[in-house]
Amino acid sequence: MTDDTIPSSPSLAERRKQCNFYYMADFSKLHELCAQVRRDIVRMVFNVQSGHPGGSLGCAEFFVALYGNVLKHRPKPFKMEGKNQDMFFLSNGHISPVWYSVLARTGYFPVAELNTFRKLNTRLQGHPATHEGLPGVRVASGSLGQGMSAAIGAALAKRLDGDKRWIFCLTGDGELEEGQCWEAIMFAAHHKVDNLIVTVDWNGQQIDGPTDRVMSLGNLPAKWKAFGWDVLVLEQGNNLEAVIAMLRRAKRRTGKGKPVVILMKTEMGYGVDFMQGTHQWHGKAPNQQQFDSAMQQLPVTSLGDY
Amino acid sequence: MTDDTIPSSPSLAERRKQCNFYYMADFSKLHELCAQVRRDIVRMVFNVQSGHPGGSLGCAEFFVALYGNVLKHRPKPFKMEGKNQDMFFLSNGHISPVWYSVLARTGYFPVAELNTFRKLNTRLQGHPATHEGLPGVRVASGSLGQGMSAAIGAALAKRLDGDKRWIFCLTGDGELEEGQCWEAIMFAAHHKVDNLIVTVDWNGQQIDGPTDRVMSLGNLPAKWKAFGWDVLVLEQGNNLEAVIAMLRRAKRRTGKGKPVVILMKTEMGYGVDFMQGTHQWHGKAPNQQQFDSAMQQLPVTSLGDY
Amino acid sequence: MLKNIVSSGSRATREGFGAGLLELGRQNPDVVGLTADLMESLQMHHFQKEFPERFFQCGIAEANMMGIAAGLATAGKIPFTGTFANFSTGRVYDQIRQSIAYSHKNVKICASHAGLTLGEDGATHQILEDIGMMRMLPGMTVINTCDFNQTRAATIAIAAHHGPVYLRFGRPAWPVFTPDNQKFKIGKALHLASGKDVTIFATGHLVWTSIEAAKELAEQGISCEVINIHTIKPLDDEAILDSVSKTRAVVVAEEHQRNGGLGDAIANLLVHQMPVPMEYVGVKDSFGESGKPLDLLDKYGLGKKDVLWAVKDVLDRKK
Amino acid sequence: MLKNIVSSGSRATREGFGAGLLELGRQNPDVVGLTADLMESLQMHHFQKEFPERFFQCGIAEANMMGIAAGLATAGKIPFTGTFANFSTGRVYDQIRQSIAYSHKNVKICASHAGLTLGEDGATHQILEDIGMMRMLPGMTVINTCDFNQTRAATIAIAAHHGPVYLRFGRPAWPVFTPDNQKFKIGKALHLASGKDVTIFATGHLVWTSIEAAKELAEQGISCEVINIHTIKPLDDEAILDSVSKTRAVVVAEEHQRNGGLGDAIANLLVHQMPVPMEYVGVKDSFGESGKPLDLLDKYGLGKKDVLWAVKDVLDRKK
Ligand SMILES: Cc1ncc(C[n+]2csc(CCOP(=O)(O)OP(=O)(O)O)c2C)c(N)n1
Ligand SMILES: Cc1ncc(C[n+]2csc(CCOP(=O)(O)OP(=O)(O)O)c2C)c(N)n1
Ligand SMILES: [Mg+2]
Ligand SMILES: [Mg+2]
Repeated sequence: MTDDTIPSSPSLAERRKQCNFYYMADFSKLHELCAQVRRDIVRMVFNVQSGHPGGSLGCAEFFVALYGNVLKHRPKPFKMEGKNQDMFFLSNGHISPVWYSVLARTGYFPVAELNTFRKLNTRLQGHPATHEGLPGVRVASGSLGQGMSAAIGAALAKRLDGDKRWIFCLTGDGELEEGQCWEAIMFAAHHKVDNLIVTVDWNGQQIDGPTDRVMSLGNLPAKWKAFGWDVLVLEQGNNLEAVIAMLRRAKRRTGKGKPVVILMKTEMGYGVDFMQGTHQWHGKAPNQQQFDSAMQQLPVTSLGDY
Repeated sequence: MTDDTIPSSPSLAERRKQCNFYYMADFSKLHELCAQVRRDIVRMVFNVQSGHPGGSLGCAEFFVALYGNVLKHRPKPFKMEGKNQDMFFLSNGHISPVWYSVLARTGYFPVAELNTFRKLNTRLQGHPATHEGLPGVRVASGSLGQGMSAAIGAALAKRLDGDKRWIFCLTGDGELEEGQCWEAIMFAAHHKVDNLIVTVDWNGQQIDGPTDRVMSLGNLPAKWKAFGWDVLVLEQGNNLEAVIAMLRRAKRRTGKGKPVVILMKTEMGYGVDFMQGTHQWHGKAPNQQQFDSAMQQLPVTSLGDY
Repeated sequence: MLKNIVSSGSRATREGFGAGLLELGRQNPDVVGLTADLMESLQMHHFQKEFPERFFQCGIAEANMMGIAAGLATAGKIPFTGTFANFSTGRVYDQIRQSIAYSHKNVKICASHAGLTLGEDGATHQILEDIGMMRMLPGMTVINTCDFNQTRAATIAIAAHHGPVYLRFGRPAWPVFTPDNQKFKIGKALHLASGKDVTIFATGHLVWTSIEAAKELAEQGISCEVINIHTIKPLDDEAILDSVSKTRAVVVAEEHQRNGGLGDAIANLLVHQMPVPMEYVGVKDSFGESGKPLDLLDKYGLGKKDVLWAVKDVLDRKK
Repeated sequence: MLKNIVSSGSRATREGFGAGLLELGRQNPDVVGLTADLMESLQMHHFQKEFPERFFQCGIAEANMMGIAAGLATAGKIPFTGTFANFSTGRVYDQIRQSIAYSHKNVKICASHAGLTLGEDGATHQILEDIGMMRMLPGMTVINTCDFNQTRAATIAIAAHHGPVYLRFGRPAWPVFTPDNQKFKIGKALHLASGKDVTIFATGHLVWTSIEAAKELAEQGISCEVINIHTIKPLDDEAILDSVSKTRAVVVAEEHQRNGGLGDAIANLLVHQMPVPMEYVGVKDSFGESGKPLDLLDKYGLGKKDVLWAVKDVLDRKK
């Protein structure tokens, strides 16, 4: 039995726990974590009246699936070099709220620290940074287009070291308009970086509007295929089981000479009706009334607010 | 009868001449120009023991076809803004020798000035520049990856002005590894820049070796198609008639909502046996003995050396 | 004189840019706008709404935007590019260098969200090196405006100047204190207050901070000359030397690294012409961080208190 | 002392880099190399041949190369990137800033063909702003070596230093005059000759030029202190102030714009600590052009004669 199998095996959970790896086998718990992460996101952004709720909400399932179930990772002590662990790189750094929430709730740092998001002297910078030593972050992001390159570098290092674990990376879809992304995409295919799984948050939105209107990505699967990648399309990026299944499928597709990409359709703002399916909430904080409405839609969980 | 028809009409030649546009109807003259341009290239590079003969030689037919026959252009007085003229942008600026030779020999500046190539105080800089006021150059190039963007900007301006002429641009194939190229390619498709014809010098070579080994472009037509361009492949980029026919065909494909690209297969170093089909002569000057051998292979023409 | 400089309320400098660009659009049909998925942040939506066909959305592709601007300029347009200061400079330095500066293109690179006052987005966005980069480029005009009115006026003025321009402004609402009908003269330092003990040269947001500091110093009997260096390149050497020959002590205040910016530009001039004691108010070789604009200015040594200290330090050394 | 400084022949600084990298490859299995289609220009083919699996060809994609280097460093490797100085800095400034400098990555950015001495390729390649850009980055170590031996030694030394480094060198064969078995100490200025009238601070190729000028000046009875500032950041403040407190007149010589480079770094220090007359030997706010290296240095005011004039000018002002 490998960790690619669904449903997950309790024995694997046990094994991982013993080595101090994080692993959550219980799907109902993962669902609850999703719900709590959404509350965290909205509360964090509301709290400082700044930050990016839209993309964050849309990627809650992805992060919970990854950190809760798919990734082999040891939150404590956090090791920058990640030897014999899976490593994750967030390229679209503006969706830091969802990452911070999931990092905190999987044990990287105290959940209470979420309260410091974007405030002076915080480790939870507006965009993820290593500068203040926040556990879980390996390369700063925020200026778009750079994360895939770093992920590839880490993947090459693992290959050199004979380390069989995986590198994961998330990028935005608007972010793919940056040329550096295509440099990285070309490089990974040429160098057969096949221990790498990139996911694109294919929400069809960016700051100035729908991606199709701002700068169309056209036939996105065709683009990645033409660049030599193994392309998986996930229609239900806000369905936790579907995300987990897809991430596992992607892992099985690695090691075959091609980098793997998951084009993951999500809905920006998912879970808060007035934020959903529009670019308007890319980087805007709710006011008190909107916040109250959002909190009503996102039920309290047993995990508790920070 | 339009200027897209082959063989070319003497009356068009006459009409163009009267308006002081450059036009060469006689194919035997165009062939002779190709031969002379090759001599110019090798002599220029030999003369200063620096410069890029390989890519230059491979693109002789393209430049002669363009400036001799396809482009509607007025060499004198050279107008930076190029209103009601076709405009050309060279992105892979290192192949300046072939451009300079053709510019000089179509009347942009004195042929004798080719002798100043890469020498102190010259207008014929190692890489094409506007800084010294060389007629024919509109944007400097040399740092790769930038020319297509400039060409698109000029195409947008023509569209704004209701100017029906065309924008042409040449890029290297190795150059397509620069991410900025893919930004430009994406932009042109999104904005339906359909008065633009980009040609790729698909010689399969770059500095460190064959492109396939250095950083493979994979299925290049598929890449451009996936990015929404109308793709033409020219197998015989060193056949003058084929290049002219293809450029005319490309013009007929414009105006239909898609930018047009010609993937033009050429042979680096074409015309000089020991330079041909290898990356070794990308940016190397021949020694005396090699020069003599090249001069023997490239017969004197009635146009005369500079 | 200092007392007469008062704020008539607060507005963001970037709004001045938006207003100026709209006016320009009405005046000059050759003016075109470009953005890289930051249209409203740059306040370019006013222009876009009125002149949609003259506005080009480039998506998140700043390098390409600079090249396209160069191409538009080649064909006679006057392109105004708009994105954050970080993505207007460091992201695209080589493109600006070759396709715009070296090629003498009439492109106006308009950059918002410069410096620490960007606030919560943090260090990845808080460029503190952009003035330094742009002033190294031969032929580049470098302007950093101090309030809404000046930014509006500068936006209009740069369209009439042929050649590449870097126009830097910021994100937050900021005191407005310059006249609303001003003419902006590129390269002409603005003498705000006369004094005899020290000259404070300030640029951008820190002009207001310096005025406030100078007012406080005046009460303490220290007489400051305050000069607004809105144009960092070309630098108004004459105005600077005139003032320094009188005060013989200099403080430079800018929302920028102490390395490479206006401070170094003035130091460069003074060591050649008139070496005198100088102090810098600027970020001390560090990255910024998330926080509120004023808190950040305070933490990183760019507050009123820091101007006060710098003046006192330099006066100590003058003795 | 000056007389003892003689050249033992000419070799390119970039060859020193190639030799140093090969040695490093043998010493330290964590050292990896990257290039962007300029392997031999950077002389990295020696390393590549011996350690093919530790060498990554990135193609013509410098931005991606910098990010990949950051990723390799994250996982514990010591990446040495190699491309021309222009494409090592301006082309990728934002990538270096965010993924390397701000992220504290142990990446060595190794840059050849810096400055005018690149020669015939001309201005698009002749970066004269790279030192200025890199010294503005917090946490960046900036080194510009003067000859083959020093470049070799510096290459080896920076692998032992944890943190991002910008190592700048050049294209042409250049006089070799530093010891071939030297230890390179980052941040430690090298005192080459004692003098009392003026201090010449020089970096890179212009160290040799300055030595030659100082020799000629010695014959004219002018006593120059010559100091090799191979490390521009962190600057050896102590060594600089020590010397200046004695000579009280300064010339800075560098193959760089006069704006933003070593000259401004030293001016910045001196206006704060010890304002004295200074002259710069550097490019006067212009682009370069095609030509032979020595002709270019001559035309753009970076020759021996220019150091002589600068010394005389500053001595005039010292009086
Ligand atoms: C290089 C760069 N350019 C511009 C920005 C400003 N910016 C931040 S997020 C964003 C939109 C990103 O779109 P996408 O990747 O689709 O993310 P989403 O809006 O879907 O969360 C932009 C333009 C940036 N951060 N970096
Ligand atoms: C941005 C940039 N990176 C690197 C170089 C150095 N360089 C000059 S030509 C060249 C190879 C170009 O390959 P290609 O476009 O295929 O041209 P060809 O060799 O076929 O003429 C390189 C890497 C450059 N000029 N610009
Ligand atoms: Mg999106
Ligand atoms: Mg090629």
